[in-house]
Amino acid sequence: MKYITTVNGTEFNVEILDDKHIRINDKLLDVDFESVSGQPVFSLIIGGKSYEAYVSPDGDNWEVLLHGRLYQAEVEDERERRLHGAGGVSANENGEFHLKAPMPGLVVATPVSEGQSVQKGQVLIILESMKMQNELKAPRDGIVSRIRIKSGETVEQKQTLLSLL
Amino acid sequence: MKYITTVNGTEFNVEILDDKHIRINDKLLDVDFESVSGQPVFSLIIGGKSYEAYVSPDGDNWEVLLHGRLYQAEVEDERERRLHGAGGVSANENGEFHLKAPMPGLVVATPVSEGQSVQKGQVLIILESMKMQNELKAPRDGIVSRIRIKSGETVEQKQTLLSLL
Amino acid sequence: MFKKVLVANRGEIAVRIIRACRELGLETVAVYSEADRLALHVRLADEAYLLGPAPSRESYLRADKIIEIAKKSGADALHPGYGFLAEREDFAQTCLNEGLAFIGPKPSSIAAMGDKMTARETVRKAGVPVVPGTEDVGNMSDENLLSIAPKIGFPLLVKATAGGGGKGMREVHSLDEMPELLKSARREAESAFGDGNVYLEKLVEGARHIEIQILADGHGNVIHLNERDCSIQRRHQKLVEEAPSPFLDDELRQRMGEVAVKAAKAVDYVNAGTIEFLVDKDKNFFFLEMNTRLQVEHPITEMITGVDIVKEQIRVARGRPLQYKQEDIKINGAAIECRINAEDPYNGFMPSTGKITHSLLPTGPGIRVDTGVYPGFEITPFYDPMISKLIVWGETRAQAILRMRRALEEYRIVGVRTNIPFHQTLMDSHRFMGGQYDTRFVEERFAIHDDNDPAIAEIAAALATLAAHQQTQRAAQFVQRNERDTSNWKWVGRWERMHR
Amino acid sequence: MFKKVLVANRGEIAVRIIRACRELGLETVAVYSEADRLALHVRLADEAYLLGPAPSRESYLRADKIIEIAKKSGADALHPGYGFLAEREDFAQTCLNEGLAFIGPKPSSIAAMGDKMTARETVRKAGVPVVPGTEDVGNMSDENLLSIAPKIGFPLLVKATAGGGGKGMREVHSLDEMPELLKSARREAESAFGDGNVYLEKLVEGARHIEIQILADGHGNVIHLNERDCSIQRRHQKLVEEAPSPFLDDELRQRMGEVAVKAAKAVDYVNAGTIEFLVDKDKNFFFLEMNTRLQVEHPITEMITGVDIVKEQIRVARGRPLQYKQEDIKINGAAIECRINAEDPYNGFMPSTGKITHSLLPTGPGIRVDTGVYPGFEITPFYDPMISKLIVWGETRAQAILRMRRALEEYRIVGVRTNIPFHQTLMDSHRFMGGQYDTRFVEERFAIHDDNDPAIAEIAAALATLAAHQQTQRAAQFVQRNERDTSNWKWVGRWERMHR
Repeated sequence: MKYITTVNGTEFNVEILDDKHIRINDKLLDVDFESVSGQPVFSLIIGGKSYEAYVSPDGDNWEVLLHGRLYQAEVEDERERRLHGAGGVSANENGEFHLKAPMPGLVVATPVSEGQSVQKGQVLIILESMKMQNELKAPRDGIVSRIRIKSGETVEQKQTLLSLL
Repeated sequence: MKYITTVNGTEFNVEILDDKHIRINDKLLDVDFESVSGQPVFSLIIGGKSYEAYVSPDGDNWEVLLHGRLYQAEVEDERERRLHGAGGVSANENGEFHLKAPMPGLVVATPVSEGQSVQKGQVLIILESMKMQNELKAPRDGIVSRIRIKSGETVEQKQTLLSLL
Repeated sequence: MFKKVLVANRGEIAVRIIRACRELGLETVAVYSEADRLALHVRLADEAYLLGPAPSRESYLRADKIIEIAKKSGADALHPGYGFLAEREDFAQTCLNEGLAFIGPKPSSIAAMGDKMTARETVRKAGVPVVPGTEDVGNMSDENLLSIAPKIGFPLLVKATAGGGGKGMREVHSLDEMPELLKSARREAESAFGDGNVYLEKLVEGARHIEIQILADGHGNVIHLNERDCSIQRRHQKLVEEAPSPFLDDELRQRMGEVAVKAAKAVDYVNAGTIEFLVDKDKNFFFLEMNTRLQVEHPITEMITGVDIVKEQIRVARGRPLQYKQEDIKINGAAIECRINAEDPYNGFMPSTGKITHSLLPTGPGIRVDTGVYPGFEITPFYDPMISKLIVWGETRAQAILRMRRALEEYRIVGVRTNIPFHQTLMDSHRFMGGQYDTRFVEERFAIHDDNDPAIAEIAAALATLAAHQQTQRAAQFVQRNERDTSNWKWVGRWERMHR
Repeated sequence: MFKKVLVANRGEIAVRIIRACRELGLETVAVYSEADRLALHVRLADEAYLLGPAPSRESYLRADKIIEIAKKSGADALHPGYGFLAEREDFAQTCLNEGLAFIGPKPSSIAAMGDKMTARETVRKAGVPVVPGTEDVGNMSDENLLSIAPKIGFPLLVKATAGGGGKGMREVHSLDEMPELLKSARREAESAFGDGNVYLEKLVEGARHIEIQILADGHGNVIHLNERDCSIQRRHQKLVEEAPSPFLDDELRQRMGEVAVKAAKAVDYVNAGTIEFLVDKDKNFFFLEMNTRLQVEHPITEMITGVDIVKEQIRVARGRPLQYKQEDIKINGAAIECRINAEDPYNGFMPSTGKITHSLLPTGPGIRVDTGVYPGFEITPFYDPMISKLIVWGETRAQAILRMRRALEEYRIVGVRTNIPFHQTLMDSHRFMGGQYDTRFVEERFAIHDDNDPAIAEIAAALATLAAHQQTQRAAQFVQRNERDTSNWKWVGRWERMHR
């Protein structure tokens, strides 16, 4: 199975030959890849080197936390890649943005109102969790299309709080 | 639900009233009984006291390891008890005894042979595991009716090694 | 001489106190909220009583219920830990009125140091240097503060009068932005302490936050256990502490210790406490505040002095004289603490909640982990994000840093995100290694690195590809099943089954 | 100066060595058997290479493969740990021949001390008192031994010439039983060391097993780090060690230390080693043997002296002089180690295997846990049953015992049985508290208690009933399902799902 994996902007051609061998670009390597305790923590012995990392899906990508550094990896299989064509700016970039609660908490304030224009970085909602007040900011310029919560309300993780057009 | 529970020879009448209340003999107690991390380890808060114990089935009985002490408990529900009548020496005491491997290991020696009379405490098999040689002894007097393994053989846990009549 | 101690706290500090009590042969009573039924402090205590629902205000801040439980359980002493009710003089007074030994200072000392403006005045009169700032005592209106601000000069800090831990604190760079910042500081202070009053203090730039640990008994003995350097902060929250400070020399250490003892004596202090100072580039030091309680970072002092501060607190509260004299206190080696928080360092340090599904603690020589969590425990949004303290000792500071690096590399926590990568980056930074940092270092001159070692990026690519490949292979096997319900536990369950 | 160390071992000691290397900035190479792919030492090392199938003879004892891996990986040093190849002079010699620094003594010292009979002669000639026993050197036949035995007198011990760790050791009370015991001792020695030779030694009754830790460098400096009391044994296996020994006074401590240094010098010793003595009731002491390697129980010495023995081993192997002189070594407080074994103390200490499904380590001040296992790891029958070492330090021996009690009470290991209840009983025993024990104490005067506190029996009854009730309720819910397949993982999986 052939994959094209992009990490921090660099592409790697990774071919899974069998359970114990992969090819990265031109290098053929012995691998031994095992999950630890059934967790999303993996032990990889590759060409004799021993690594351990947290590896978990993050939307369409994969996150790899290795040696205290976080790597975002996009893994496409070769067919998929051919279908999509080269490049690959993901769609949906200009659609509505839904601000979701990154954690459960208490809405302390919503300093914006529906219909208001906001700028990237502007505070949209203040959410209290773990005794800290966290400012949730606009990821881009836009117009507040809908506010779905009120101050004083308790929200669940991933609950949509507010939408931007 | 009413139970008669025997611990180290002492009988306790235990009635489960609801999720949060039990009666032991004449005492009505608040209880809060929770498994820790989905393990056979339980946290019990009873009348304000906090206990934590390993509780696991052991054949027909229960083992409770609490404060570094092991308790063997027999739990019978009242109906069951009535059916069995009082007392309760378990049957099968004079049947054939099957010596099972207490752990996986390597059979080092079988110092007895089929048809031989053995005495309680006599070594039947020497099993090596974890670098230690463990002597498996006869639990009672008897005659070796069958030896099911050979020296040098590797055995699984609970595999029957030898039978006594 | 009391025999049964109620621990009016949760988390790692409740566990720490229960351990000290147990090692002294004292019985312990835990209190807990509905979210904490299976918290470690409940599991380890001899007795445990429910306080109420999860929010602190309905549980750990319920002084009335705590006193009621103390009486019901027959506790004859109370340890407040830090946070929650630890610095409420009225609570300390109620304990005494109810015949409970309060393992902490006298209510009058808490009061004198608790109002930060009063405290400044008290120690200033005792000859302790203070940071320039508002000098009046009493509640001040926004108008009042806005008029005083230019006299102090910018940048300055708005600080909560009842404050601590960076809550209700705001940095102000100009008069223009001040009204808005006053508002948010008061709001946060009100929510954290039930008291929205604030005061102003000059922002000492390039300063280090260095604090002195005090121990005092009821027989007039006051000693200090040297300093802790707590300058590694983010949003005024301490993240890393070390002892001794690489910035101090023996002469300054001794002077600061003496001044700290003086400040403690000024409020007739008994039990453990901490005098916080700012030390500027020229090694001038200014009193900041006194924490009239056990401090989060007390273990690093324990590591370098060999003194068990919690046990000593208990002994002092039992009326005993201190076991140590000033000359017994020696510094042995160096210790560092990293606060491990459930927060995502790659996403603005946003708190992270969830169930811890797995953990692996670093262990071995010179390592201590103080924690209140374990695999299977749920991190809720109700309390502080600190889930553990990783403390290391080394013969030298360099050895302590190397040890901390290896401990951080070993530490695994699965189920919530943690700031461990932040600490790893910090321990690798040349400025930290060189001891060259101040309280603004993390925010101004530090970034969690995204430097890209190509060899490691290649390994990351291999890992991601292997994991994705494995997932694809498995998805193929599961395709017939009804996969609609992918709620978390099922996923975890499936994961586990797949990996057995 | 070497840079990459191959650790020719597994389990907690491999982890311990890897940590020391990492803290010294050295790269590490792990080797592992098929059973140990996910062992902690493999996870923590920089590199890892498979040796072969699980049995030691096909993996950790494969000197040839280990040397091959060292060369392939570019390792320039090797640490043997304890056990396996640690005391094979031919292996040490091969390392040197292949240009690998051997982190341990010279092959000639291993040889001189490895043959226990030669060792006795060597130290006796250097003026060190030895236990009376066979005095000839060389392999002795059963006939020979049977004729010498009455001259030594009964009871006596049959010991393996190549021995250590109680393997191949038998106690003989009469000439009658001796032939049978010689046979089994030789069989065990052959299996453990590949050498069935044995010798005889008088059994010193009421003796304590007290050993002196030695450190020596290549520059002629030899120091001792005081003693460890290892008298708590069962079947000649150490279970608990403490330092200092409650039995020794300063004068005897100093004398034994000096004699130990003398014994080490007699074999031109370099690196860390341990001189084991028996000390009788009248405080006469006799040389027993020298362990020419790192000892399992080295951490208690580290706790009371502050010396990191493994790091010092590495420094010495790099040709550096010792960091310490004899006068730098002070005893600070007291330390105890409990060996946590996967064995059932309620069933004749039978080894227990299985997967660890959950664990909770005791942590906090003064606690150190050295372990190579973690939740999810499988304890196999192939290796030693020791899964962790729980080490505590206290300001006094009494405080160390109290701390050990609370640590044992906190420690949870689920999935295998452990001897923790044995240690709890021991720490509660008055004789242990009083320091009154000898090497026969556990076997002759100690029973794991079945004393029955009625209040606690009642709690046990409540726990068993509640668990049984819960199981019954749940069984009712599962009754429709096909419950035939109850293989272990399914049961665990179901258990977990039920408890979420």
